[in-house]
Amino acid sequence: MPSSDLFLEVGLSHYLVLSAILFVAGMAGVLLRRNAIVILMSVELMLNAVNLSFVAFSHYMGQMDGQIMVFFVMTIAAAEVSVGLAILVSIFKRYKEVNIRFFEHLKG
Amino acid sequence: MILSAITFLPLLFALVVLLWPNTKTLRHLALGLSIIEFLASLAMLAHFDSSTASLQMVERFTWIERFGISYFLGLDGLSLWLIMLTTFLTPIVLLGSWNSIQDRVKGFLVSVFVLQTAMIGTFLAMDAIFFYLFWELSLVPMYFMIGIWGGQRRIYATVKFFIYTMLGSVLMLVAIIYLMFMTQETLGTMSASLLDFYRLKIPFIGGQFFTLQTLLFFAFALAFSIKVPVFPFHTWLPDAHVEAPTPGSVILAGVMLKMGTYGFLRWTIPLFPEASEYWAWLFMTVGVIGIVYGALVAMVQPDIKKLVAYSSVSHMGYILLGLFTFNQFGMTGSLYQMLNHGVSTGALFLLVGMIYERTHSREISKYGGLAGVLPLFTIAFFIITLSSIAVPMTNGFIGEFLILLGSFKAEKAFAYVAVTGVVLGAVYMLWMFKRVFFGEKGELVKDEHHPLHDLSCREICVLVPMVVMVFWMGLFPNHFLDFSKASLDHLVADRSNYQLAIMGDKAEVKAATTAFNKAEASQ
Amino acid sequence: MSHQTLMAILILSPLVGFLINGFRYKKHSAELSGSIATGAAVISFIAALLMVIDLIGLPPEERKIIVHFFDWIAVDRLKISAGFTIDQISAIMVLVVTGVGSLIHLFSIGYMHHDKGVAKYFAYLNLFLFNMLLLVLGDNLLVMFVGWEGVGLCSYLLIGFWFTDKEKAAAGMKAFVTNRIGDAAFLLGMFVLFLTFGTLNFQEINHMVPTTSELTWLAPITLATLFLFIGATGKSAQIPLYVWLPDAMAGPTPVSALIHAATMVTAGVYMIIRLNPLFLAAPNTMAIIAGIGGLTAVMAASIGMTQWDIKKVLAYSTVSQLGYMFLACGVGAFGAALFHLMTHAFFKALMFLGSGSVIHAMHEEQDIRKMGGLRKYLPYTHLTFLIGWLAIIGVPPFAGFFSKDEILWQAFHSPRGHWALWAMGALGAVMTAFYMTRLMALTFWGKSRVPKETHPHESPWIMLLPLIVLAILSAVGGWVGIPHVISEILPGQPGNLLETWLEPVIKSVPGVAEGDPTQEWSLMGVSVTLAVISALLAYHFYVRDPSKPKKVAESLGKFYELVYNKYFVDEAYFGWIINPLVSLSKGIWYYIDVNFIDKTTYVVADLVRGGGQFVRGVQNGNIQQYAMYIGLGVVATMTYVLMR
Amino acid sequence: MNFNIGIADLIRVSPMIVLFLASLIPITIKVLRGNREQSSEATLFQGLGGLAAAAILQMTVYMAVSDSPNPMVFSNALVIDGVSFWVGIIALIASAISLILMHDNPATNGEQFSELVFLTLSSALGMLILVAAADLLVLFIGLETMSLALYLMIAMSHEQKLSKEAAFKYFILGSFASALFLYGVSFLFGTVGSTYIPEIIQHTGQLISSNRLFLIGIVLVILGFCFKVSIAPFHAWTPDVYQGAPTPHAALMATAVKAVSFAAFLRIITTKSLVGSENLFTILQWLAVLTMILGNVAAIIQNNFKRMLAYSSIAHSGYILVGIITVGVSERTSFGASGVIFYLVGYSLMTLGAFAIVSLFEKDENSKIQIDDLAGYAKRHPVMAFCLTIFLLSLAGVPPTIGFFGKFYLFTSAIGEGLIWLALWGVLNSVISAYYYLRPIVVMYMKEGDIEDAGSIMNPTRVAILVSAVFVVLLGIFSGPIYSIVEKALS
Repeated sequence: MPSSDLFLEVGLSHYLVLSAILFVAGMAGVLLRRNAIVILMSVELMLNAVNLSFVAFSHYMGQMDGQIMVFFVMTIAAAEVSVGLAILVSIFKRYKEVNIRFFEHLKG
Repeated sequence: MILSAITFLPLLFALVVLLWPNTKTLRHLALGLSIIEFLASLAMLAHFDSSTASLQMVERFTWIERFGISYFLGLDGLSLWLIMLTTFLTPIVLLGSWNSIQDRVKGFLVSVFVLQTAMIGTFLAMDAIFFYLFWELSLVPMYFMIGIWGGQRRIYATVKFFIYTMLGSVLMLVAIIYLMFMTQETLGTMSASLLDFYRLKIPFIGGQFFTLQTLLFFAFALAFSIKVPVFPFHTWLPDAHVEAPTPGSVILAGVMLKMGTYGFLRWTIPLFPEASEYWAWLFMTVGVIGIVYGALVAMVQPDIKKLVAYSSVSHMGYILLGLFTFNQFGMTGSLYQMLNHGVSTGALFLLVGMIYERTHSREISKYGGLAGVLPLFTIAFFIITLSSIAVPMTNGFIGEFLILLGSFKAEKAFAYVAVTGVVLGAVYMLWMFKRVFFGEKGELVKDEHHPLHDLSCREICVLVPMVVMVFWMGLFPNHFLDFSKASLDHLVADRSNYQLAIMGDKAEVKAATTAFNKAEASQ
Repeated sequence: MSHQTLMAILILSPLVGFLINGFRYKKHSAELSGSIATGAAVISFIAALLMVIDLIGLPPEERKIIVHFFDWIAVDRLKISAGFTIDQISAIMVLVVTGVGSLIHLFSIGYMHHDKGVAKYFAYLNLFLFNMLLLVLGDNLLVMFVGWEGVGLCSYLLIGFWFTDKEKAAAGMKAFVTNRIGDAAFLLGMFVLFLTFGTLNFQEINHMVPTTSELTWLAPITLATLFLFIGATGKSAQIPLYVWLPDAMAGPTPVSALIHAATMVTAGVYMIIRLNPLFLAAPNTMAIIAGIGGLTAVMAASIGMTQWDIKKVLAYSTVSQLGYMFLACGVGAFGAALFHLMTHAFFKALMFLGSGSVIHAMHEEQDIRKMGGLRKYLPYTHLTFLIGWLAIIGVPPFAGFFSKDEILWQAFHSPRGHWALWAMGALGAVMTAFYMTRLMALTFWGKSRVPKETHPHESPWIMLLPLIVLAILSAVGGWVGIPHVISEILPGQPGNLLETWLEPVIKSVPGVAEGDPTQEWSLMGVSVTLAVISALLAYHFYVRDPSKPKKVAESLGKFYELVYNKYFVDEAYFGWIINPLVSLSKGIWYYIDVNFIDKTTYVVADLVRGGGQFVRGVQNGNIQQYAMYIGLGVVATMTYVLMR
Repeated sequence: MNFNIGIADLIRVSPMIVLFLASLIPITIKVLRGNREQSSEATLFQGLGGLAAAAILQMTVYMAVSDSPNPMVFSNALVIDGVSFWVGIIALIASAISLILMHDNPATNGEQFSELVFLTLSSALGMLILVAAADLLVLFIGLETMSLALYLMIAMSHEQKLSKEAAFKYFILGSFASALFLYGVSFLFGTVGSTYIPEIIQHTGQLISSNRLFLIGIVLVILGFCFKVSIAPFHAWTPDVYQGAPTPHAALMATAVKAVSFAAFLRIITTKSLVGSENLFTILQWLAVLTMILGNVAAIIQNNFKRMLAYSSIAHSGYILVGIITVGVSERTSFGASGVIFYLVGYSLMTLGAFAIVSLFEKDENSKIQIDDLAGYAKRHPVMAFCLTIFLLSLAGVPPTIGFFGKFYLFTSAIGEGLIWLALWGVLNSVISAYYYLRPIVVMYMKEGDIEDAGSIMNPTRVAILVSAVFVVLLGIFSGPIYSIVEKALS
């Protein structure tokens, strides 16, 4: 495959690379951001990257399974977010703080 | 049935003691039960057939079928006396600790009985995993005994004891498992039976460390060496002994150390004949080092109990030396010395405990002139001292003489060094004896507010059996050795291809006797 | 009575005595305890006598009574029975042991009368006798060894009898440990013998000894005999292990007489005589034995000349006399050694008991500088002591003369002998005469230097009786071994009785020639003359001119100091062996046990702990850090897996 | 595909259905009572009843299905086999015991106990799905059901500070790991074309060495499991969460959650699948060793009892990973796998016991139990102290307890496959572990103190502890038959 195709024709690998970039971006967010809510969002970003990769695979394999999986993942992600936010809210009530550097009482 | 009874009766007794409602009669009950156990072991002795080297009174049931592990108890001349020693010492220990253990008596008695089961099981189990089970189980009650009823640094001592011993034994476990797989390869089915292990031909290449037999040999030997303890693994011993309460020391020195030497005799040497032969120099060397080193260090101890503990190191060095001579004298001597050490060192610890009960000190320098105050105690201590330094007519002499003779026959150089132990043994024991019993009265002895009392009736009852054994074993060793002769003969003669038959099992008897006859003929 | 029963009575009677007295250890009655103990000893003596009479009844070649009680040890080829033999050698020995032993028991009743531990004392004494009998009668080396260690043990107990005195307890321990060194060598000797001959039985070994002599040093028989000899130096107080004997005088005096003069210390000599064919096969060992014996004889005698303690003088004298016996053994004169052993037992026991009597009279004073002129207070003691003195300095016809002369003659004449050995013996004899005369002079003769508050008194009859009996024996005991040169000129003399008696069991040195009577006479004359001159000199020094010794000592200067301080041997042993050993032990305990082995385990433990601390530091509570570990873990794993 | 959902399928999943329905009972009652708690005993009984019913049904279904040629449910979504049965039972029992602890623990029993029961049973439902899942997606759903319920349970504790932090940490890291796991699943899907596990395994042998994407996928999936079972370096959440969570929840996490995660792990790693990638095989071994060492050395210096148990549970994960690796390289799957299952049984029992004792000590929701606090316990409560001793010795692997036999089977299979060095590391680590397991024993028996536990004389926790202790010993001594049954079930 000539190298020009890389730019002209959008294929599976493009989607995969994009999903990888998104995933890494999400990971970076988890690793680097201090705000708990942003971290939560970064996790969601990672899950969405996964979704993208599912969809891409599904599409290029001509199979519907992957698309269905995305629904599941989205549902679960939603549940996760709700749980996460619930926890965050209860934490915020207690600490008045969402900076994760504040939660380092358990260690050692 | 009789072996199961001997092994598990104490466990039952432990339960009885646990459930016994009356705390006042607890000690009497325990003493009675331990005497019952002793009588049971006498019945076992009466049933013993000393004419054969085969396993007797065998009980064998499948336990864990998948791995060929069985409930396998068997008795022969190698284990007989060690079991007798265990059952003999237990009532004595209980009687000896009548007053010294005041706190949590029930727990203590339960520990003693559980420990007894574990020790007897170790000597009787003929299945590797079954053996290992008892071997490890024995740590627990002893751990509690030292840890709960011990002295100042008891926790340090007991944890050290536990960890050291466990460290040794886990490698043995790996080796056992490996051997089990070897049985699967050669015999078709997996088996943990010692008799099947004996059938294995384990590849050995002299001169290389990383050969199978050598590695397995060392895995077993390490476990036993730590238990014995062999120099340089001995440092747990003085700590454990010093901190342990008297009964703990007695059992530890009297029986538990023998588990190590018994392990060599039963497992290491016959299982790995070539490796044992090849590395014999190493074990004879550490044995000899143990003899001299233990004696020298014992000499300068300020604490009587520590002195006795180091003397144990020295004595166990003799036993190790004897085991690796691979001749009749050395091995017989070692087996005998195991019993001797059990009696004499056990008695020494009892005696030290008695004096400790009176003065609450074990520092040699605080004593002096005891002989004038406690004549009976002095006599008892002196007799046991004689046994410890192997004066003829006492038991110690027979063992030491045979071991030295055996080592002289096997390798003269070791005997030349080991014989210095004869002198050094006298030096450290008598020097201690002199400082404690002779001379002017020491600060503890002349304290007028607390006049010391000579041995009570109970203490006399504790010591008399020991003293009787000292002379009985010294004057009539054949009464004891005749029972073990066949087994030892078999081990020495047929060591390179050691097989053990089960008495009454026809096919096995035949196989073993042909092997035996062959060895006889070649000799 | 069968021999079995007699033997049992002979051996067990003292044991029974021991047990009886042992169980009444708190009792104070010297009469009762002493009677029990003495009775036991006497019963033994009678039983021994009966057996010896039976023995005499047998034809010379078959003179052997073997009694076998039970199998003691039976392991493989090692078959040791509790068997006992009375033959020509042990017959003499057993009579000496039980006979002299009985007398000393008797003496002890008087001597220990006021001691509180009298029952204990007699128990020990009986126990000693029992062990000595095992030693003497045992028909194999191992049974002998039982007695051998047993007498050492009793010696320990009796030396430290007054245990409240630290010095005395220490002396006991010194004796035991020194003996133990010898015993360890004895064990090695037994091992060599067993591996060579496959047996430890005396008869069998002596039968199996090859007729040819071994010439190399490491040959089995030479090695075995050397080890056994080292054992003997321990028990019989020879160089280099003699140091315990002078200290052993801390024990009660009768004990010194019994154990440290008459019986136990001669065990080494006895053992060599018992194994004479074996030793004969090892000429190298023999040479060493002779050399050590001669050297000890001279050295101990020289120390004896300078000591002030009455018992110490006798102790060194004993060492010196034992040297003679070894000298005799070394030159192959086993008969002479046994002869001297016997006569020495008589006169040295006599002198020790005599000194006991003196000490008793002087209220436990042992320093001869505080005595003098005791002759008038202690007439009987003096008289008996005088006989002992004559015997030891070798004045004919007292016992010592014959035996010592025999030894000197053999040292010169035997093929294994040498003029130098004779010279050493003669020098020893001269010194013996000197210090013994000195002892007599300072104690009994001259002016009294007794402190005013002391009132010496003669001992009771119970103590005098043994003295008298022993004095008679010292006087006439030598007549059983009159040398040929003398017996030839005496009419109606049966010749050398002892030599005839011992003939079947003592092997003679190969190549021994008939002695030249003229030579023998002249040597005899020389030694006796020299001894008499020396004795007269001592008399002059200490009775006539008491200021002289000091001057002589001063003129000798450093040399006198050296001898007076016993050549500093004790100090050397302490400084060079014992103290370094103790320091070494402390060192290895501290450096190897505590600081190396334990520390190593601590290092491992610290390592584990350090690892724990590290993990604790890593586990810092920060979620992002944790997520980072996960991320890093994923990346690392992925990299490694994809790398392949 | 044929989506025929028959009555048979419904029967086969009846344990889950029952569990789901049962989980609703207490909370429904609470709603019906006007948001007032009924008595906590009643709630507890309802919860336990649900778990018991599920367990009975599980057993019945297993009996009925185990011989049938097609053990699949819902057209290959779930599978009923030995692993799902045994681990499911472990999970149910562990949940039941945890429920008992929750009832007795001040941090969990109170206002919202009904909700807690609901969550616990939901979590158990997730576990049942997880162990039975034959499809990665179903597996993921089970995993999330279980985890989400747990996050909430932890956050619901009456203890206000640490538990919130623990829940938060667990949640963030759990989601993070879920994302990683799911990402891996997507790759597997992309390369194999299906998320059906047997199909993936079928392709493994060929794809693992030829397709990098597949390799990345499988590694991510495996590491996702490693997170759940706290294999170092993915373990970091474990100590914090176990310590911060109320003790009953910690018990649940340390036992049931770990057991089901390992069971799911087992499904991925089966016959010879790892042999294709030597490096994966190697690195897993190193992870196992690292986990054992890290868990043990860190446990040695802990003072907080729960934290010590948390590190010890990490170390145990290391041991079990040895078993998992053995399965991966073995031709006889059932041999190693039954070792793992047996170990899980034993480990769950003894860890539950240990946590139960800790829970017994907690007087109020803010209690922090240090090891040194146990001083003198043996004098006050000899029976309880003795039970704890049994649990700890079992954890240390002293015979004849189940802990010893668990290790024995695990290491035996490892040695059988030639992984001797792993076995050596394992046994050496158990020596290190003995040191810290002995510490509470030392404190209880050998030091003076007057601690009093919070429980009444005969409360359910005590009963649970006693029963566990008895089983720890009995199952140890009679481990042979059980092992054989497990092995038979797996083959």
